[in-house]
Formats: sequence, C-alpha cells, structure tokens
Amino acid sequence: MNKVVKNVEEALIGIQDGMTLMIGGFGLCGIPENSIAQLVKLNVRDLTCISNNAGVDDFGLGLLLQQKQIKKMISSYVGENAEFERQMLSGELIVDLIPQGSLAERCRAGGAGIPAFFTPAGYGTEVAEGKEVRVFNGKPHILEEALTADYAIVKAWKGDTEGNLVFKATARNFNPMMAMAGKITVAEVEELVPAGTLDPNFIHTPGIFVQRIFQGQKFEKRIEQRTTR
Amino acid sequence: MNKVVKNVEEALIGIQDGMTLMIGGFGLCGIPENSIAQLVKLNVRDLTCISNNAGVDDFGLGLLLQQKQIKKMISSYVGENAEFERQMLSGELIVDLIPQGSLAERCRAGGAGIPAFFTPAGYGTEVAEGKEVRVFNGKPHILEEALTADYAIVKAWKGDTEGNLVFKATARNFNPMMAMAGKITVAEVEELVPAGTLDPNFIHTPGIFVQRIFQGQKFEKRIEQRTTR
Amino acid sequence: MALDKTGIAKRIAQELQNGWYVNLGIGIPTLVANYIPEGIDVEFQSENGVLGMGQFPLEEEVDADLINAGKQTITVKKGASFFDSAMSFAMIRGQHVQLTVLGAMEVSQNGDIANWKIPGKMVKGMGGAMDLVASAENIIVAMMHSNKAGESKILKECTLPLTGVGCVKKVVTELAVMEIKDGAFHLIERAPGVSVEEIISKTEGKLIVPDQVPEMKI
Amino acid sequence: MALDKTGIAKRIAQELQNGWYVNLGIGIPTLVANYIPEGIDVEFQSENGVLGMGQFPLEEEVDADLINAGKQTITVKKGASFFDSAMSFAMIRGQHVQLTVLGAMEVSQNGDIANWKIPGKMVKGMGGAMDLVASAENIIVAMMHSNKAGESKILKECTLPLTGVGCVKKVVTELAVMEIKDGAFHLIERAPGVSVEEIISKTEGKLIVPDQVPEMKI
Repeated sequence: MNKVVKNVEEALIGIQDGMTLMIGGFGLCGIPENSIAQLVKLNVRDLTCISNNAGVDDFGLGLLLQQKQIKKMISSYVGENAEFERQMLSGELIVDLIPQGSLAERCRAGGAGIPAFFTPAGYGTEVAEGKEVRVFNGKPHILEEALTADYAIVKAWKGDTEGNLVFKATARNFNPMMAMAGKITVAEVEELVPAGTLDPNFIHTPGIFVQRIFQGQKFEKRIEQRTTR
Repeated sequence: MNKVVKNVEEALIGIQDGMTLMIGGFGLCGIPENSIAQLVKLNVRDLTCISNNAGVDDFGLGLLLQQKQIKKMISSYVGENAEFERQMLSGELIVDLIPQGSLAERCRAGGAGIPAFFTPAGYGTEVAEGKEVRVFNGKPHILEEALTADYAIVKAWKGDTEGNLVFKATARNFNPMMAMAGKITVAEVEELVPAGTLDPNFIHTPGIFVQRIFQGQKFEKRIEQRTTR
Repeated sequence: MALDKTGIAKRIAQELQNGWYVNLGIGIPTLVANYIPEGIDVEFQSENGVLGMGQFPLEEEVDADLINAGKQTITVKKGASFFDSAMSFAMIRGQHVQLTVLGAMEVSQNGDIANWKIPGKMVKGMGGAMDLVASAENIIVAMMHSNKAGESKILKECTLPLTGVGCVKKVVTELAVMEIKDGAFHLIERAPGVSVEEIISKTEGKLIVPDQVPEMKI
Repeated sequence: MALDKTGIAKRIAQELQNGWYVNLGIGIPTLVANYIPEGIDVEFQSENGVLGMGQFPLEEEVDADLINAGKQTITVKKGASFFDSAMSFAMIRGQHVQLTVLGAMEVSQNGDIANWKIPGKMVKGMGGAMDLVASAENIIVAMMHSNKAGESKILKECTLPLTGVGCVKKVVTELAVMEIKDGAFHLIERAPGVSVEEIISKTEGKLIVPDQVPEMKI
C-alpha cells in the first residue's frame, strides 16, 4: 500500500487551526525538522502540541512558539527555552506537564485502543489532582487516560513506500508511540526506500500506522549538549 | 553483564512445585522446546502455566499435561489438544481463558509496572464477569489486571551474552512480553553470540529483562499445519 | 442456488476497499484473500504478528517460524513486517485494521456474536476473536444460515456464550447478505436463484425485507 | 571537610552492586559513572531510550542521534540496546532498573522528594523524575545539605511541589550519608572531618544520630 507523498507540502495537507498535533523527538533528537519548518510556513495557529519537549528558542518547536502558533503544550520537560517560559508564566500559553513515562504510555495507549491505565508515577503530587487513585499490591496508583492527535508527525531514519519505519539510536524515543496515536500519521525520513528493502524482522513501526511518508529535504540535526571526552 | 548459563539444567534451577510459569510461543511456533523437555524431566508439579496455547498432545505444553504437571492453564486458545480437553472437562485442570490481546497486554503490563488497564475486549461476555466496567468515549470497557510469573521461559532466534534477544518472523509472538514479566526470565536461543554482535538498533528484547540465557541443544520446530500451494 | 464456501468468500471480497488492512479469521474468511477485486490494494494482518501476508509457500519455502493465526505456514509480500502479540493487538484494538472477517456459530439481530464456546462440549477458547470483535469498525461474519439440524443461526438472541455484543455489521451466508442495524437484520442481497421466502423461513431473528432484493453478483 | 560534587559521586558509587542496572539523573548523579568500584559490573540506562551507555564520545564520534537524557552526546558499549520511550519506562516502572540516583531541591524525613518545580519561578517540568521515583526500589538522592541562603534542604516536610512521596531511601550530601526510614533521617556516615554537630545544626528534619558515626571512606 503506497503511502508516499511528494514533499512536505503534500504531507501536511489538512492541518488546520486548533488541531492537536503530536510531534516526535526528545530534545532536538529525532524531531521532524522539515515538517516543523512547514508548520511555520503554514502559520496554522491555536495548536495543541503533544511533544516531550518544546525545542529551544530558535529550533524545533521553539520556532512555532516564536510565532505564537501554539495555544497549549502537553510535555514532560520544557527547560532550555526562554520564550516558552515567558509565555507560560505570562499565561499566554497553556501548559500541561506530564511525567515522561506517563506521556509515552498515554500515547501508546491512544494508539493501542487502551483508554486508560494505572501508573504509580505522580501519585501524591499535583499530577494526581483530580485523578482516580487506586491501590494495587499495596501501592497507590493513579488512572491516566490515553492521548491521541489529529496528526502525528514523526521522524525516522529509513522508511519504505509502505510506511514501514526504522529509527536510529536514541532518535527513536517518542516517535513510535506517536506514530500509533495519530488519526493521520505523517513520517519524514532521512532515506526513503522501496518496499522489500527493510528486513521485516526489524521494522520498528509497521506501515499500518503511517498514512503519509516522504523523504525530508534537509536535516540539520542540531546538538543541544555537545559533550566529548 | 553476563547472563550465560551452561545448559538447560542450570537455566531452570529454582523452579519448584506450585510456581507460576510463563511460556512463550504461539501454537508450536517459537516455544522453548529445550526448557519444556527439561520441565518434564524435573517433574515439577502443580504448575500454573501462562501460555497462549497448550501445545498438542505429544509436543509443547502437551508434554507437561500428559504428566499432569499443570494445575492451571491461563491461555487464549487450547484446541488441538485432546488430553487438555479431557482434563478440563473432567475438572482435573483449572482453565482460565483470556482474549488473546488481553493476554498479551496483561503480560506486557506485568513487565511494565502497569497494574491494570481498560480494554473493550470481552465486554458483555463471560470474560467480563466480576470485572469493573467503565465507559470511555461512549464505549464500555473492562478493567484487566497485569500478569507476572515466577519464571518466564522464552525462545529467541539469536541472543547475546548480555541477554539481548532477537526473534525470527512470527516466532516472536508472546516471547517479548513474557520476557518482561518474569521475576526470573530464562531465554533459550538458537544461536548465542558475543555481546556486540547484534545491532543495538534492532534488539527486540533488551538484556535487562533476561536473567539467564543459553543455547538450546536441539530445535525440532514442529509444524502444526503444513500448508503449501 | 445457495452459495458454497467459495461463493461466500467471493461475495465478501467485494466489500474490500482500497487501502484497507484486513484481518481474516480461520475457515471461510481465509478464502477471501483469493478473490481480491482488480485494482483493490489491501494488506492482510494476522494477529499472531504479521502484516503483509502473501500466499501459501511452495514446499521448499516452508518455514516453521512463519505461520498465520490458523497455524498454517505462509509467506510474506515485500513490505511485510513482523511484530509481537502486544503490538499486533495494539493494531487491532486501536482500530488500525479496517475490516475483520470471521466465522460464527450464532449472530443476533442486535449484532451480538457467539463463536467460541459450546458449554460442556467445545472449549477451545476465544483466541483473538474477542479483541477483534470488540475493536473492529467493520465486522463481516461469514457463516451458514442454519446449523446441521436445520435450525437458524440468524437469531433474535444468541443462545451460546457471547464473543461480543452489538458489534457485527454485516452477515454473508450461503443464502443472503444482511446488514445489522436498529436491532434487525436487513436483507440486502440474496444468493442467485434463492427466494426471499426461503431466506425468511430460515431466519429466526427479525428480518427487514425491502420490496426489491437484488441477487448477488458473484 | 565537606565533600565536593566529585566526592558525593564517589561515595554514591560505593553503593553500586554487581549486576545492577542503574539510572543516573542529570548533574552530580551523572558523575557516579566515573567511579564504579573495581570488580563491579553495572549497566547504565538512560530514559530517553538506551541501555549500556559508555563514555562521552571523542570529537569525531559525536552523533546527533545518540544522546542521553541530559541531551549530552554519548557512546554505547558492546551489548547496548536502543528502544522507544514506552519500552524505556516499562523498564523503569516495572522495576527492572535496580537503582536510581537523582538530585533534589528538598527531601523530607518520610522520604518525600521535591525536585521539579518552584511555583511562579522555575517551570521546567518533571521529565522522567516522577516515573523514576515512583518506581525504583532503590533511590539515592545526591544533593547539597543546604540551599544558597543557608537553609536546610533536609526537612520535616517539603515546601515545594512534590515529585514523589515516601520513596527516597538514602541521601548523600556534602556532609553526610543518611538513610530514611520510620519517618526520620538516620545518620550513618559523615564527611571526613565534618562534625556530627554541624550535620545536626544543618538538618531541619528529624535526625537520628547513633553513638558512633563513622567517617566516609572516599
């Protein structure tokens, strides 16, 4: 089943003001750079973005924040971004902070048809406010609900024409779960290969989860903390 | 961290009467043949076995049933085994039948520290008896709890000395989730390789889940339904 | 004339839509894969962990590690993928599979289905059927209109333990195609040469019969 | 004399046991990896999706796709594996990681920890900390005994929003090693040359002091 679209313009057709988007990546690692640039160009607004981080001031989702395209962020960690902090503290931006593991699991649950699950993370903290608490094996847990999105936008290392995806190293992070949880999932890949090229034993995201795939034009792959010995 | 044990005898040390075991495989595909043979030899009894199927009369878990080593089976499909049916209908064997997807997810949940989750599978059927029902998005779901085991015994294609596992084709099935859910997880592999041989991008089960690994002496790999064109 | 199993499979194959991922149950449903209409591109998922199933293998291609949910040896097409059972049912439960075709022992007029257990007799288990019927947006049941004793299996209420409630959307039997909605079977097609009267007489559940009931085109 | 950050890291490294999988937080905890005792084999997990972290890369080895949870470029050792965030937190939540070491702004005598938020000021988010502290069997906190204003961070009750409740088992500061149990800090070691009186004076929470408090051996 051919999922290939020509370019990033075609890949993001249908994204509108007010939509909920999942954006893969951890920090600046494994983010869909080409699609983010296109979202800036499209200037869609009032977005709810589900993404572990919010980029830095001038890269990643920071680019959307600069243009005030984001109404609400659902994330686990949003340091490293002064504009973000300013918008949040001033009340311009709604922020829902979620434990990282709960965020990952809530995305997976959204893709897997599991509407809610219990986790110990956040019990006794403000994350638990308004959430059901239940004790299992003597330990209190809170009920967390699934997350889904109108569009999930992910970045993979290689992808084939059927939408099968393979990620490299820690650039995998949130991409596979978000790919599962989008009503429409868009994958930008560094290398687009014909079906049959990738070993079916080693597909990270089966094509069934991907509706549109394209080869990104350019990947800057900025490094946040270049640390060497 | 070296997880290698010498042989199947060493791998199954500590398994005792009355324990709960998870056994990987779907039908006869991907079952830990060498370990099952050893369980027969050990003649441990009153076992609770969590396994999608119960083998056939003279292979797979059927071998344990013949010796009446199993007190309770937790499975999704147990056809293809006359001795099983006899023991179940006569009441010698306790059988807990679970929808296949719920079984898979309950094992994963057990390994992932998720004590319970909601699923639509089984709502309105006898599977739902005694279980909490809750409506999400207008659809009724039932609450299913995690499964864990004293020992999880899985079979992989390749494994390395650190316990990293790789499965082949549909022999993967329940093995990865069960590997996650065992207090002690034993992996028998067709080929044991040094750490560093397997590509870290393409590990199905990270070694953290595996306590003991060994190369199986012999794999018969019996086929249930040889179907050709 | 009533359809044979192949006919039922052929009729169901007409329901396939381009771009769909499809899960086929054991028995008649498996045959559907042989009659994919021209120009329709679908992929078959099998719940034991494969997407992109191909035809059965040649003798020399048989691989014990490559089977479908019916435990039959299979092959895969280019672009296939393998995954574990949790991922497989994530696809199913998450409604990424657009169509499920499965057999049934009984179906009721509100869409209930029973296909996994005959108390005290047959206790094979539900396998993946309960997940499939609870999740799929489109469920087509392939079955015989009556049992061997001649009793209707198209019922007001199921008598056997249920597999799922209110989930079946369409039933294709050797006699008819029926949609289920608003608590009734709606007769939409009859098998070539089969009379509406015969279908009515063999259907225990509430059957809505329109003025015109076209013959199936197989 | 009070320890420096390296000293704290060295002392925590003594807690490592053979065969443990360990998650190290940002800051002082990261330094622990440099002081693994002779003969102790441990593996480091980073919650962004890697097991088997090695040392920082040489300049020519730097790979933007290979970072730790602190977003630093890293390398991996033989036998490493990469996985997605759901799998990573399955390891953590499922208690497959035997030890978590992390920093804190406050710790209370019943094991509560606050390290993610200063209302109206610092709003970076909890990242993986809430999952880690809610799950790990062994949690060691590496922190300074007091804040810059000289106020104790070893408290009766935390004043900042909590990251987790009743979860911290051990605290290592520049002055002391303390175990938390039965609603109190138990002083078990003091930094070389640091007096018990100084520790008492800088600890707001309930502190149990045994007759003998040995010096740490760094």
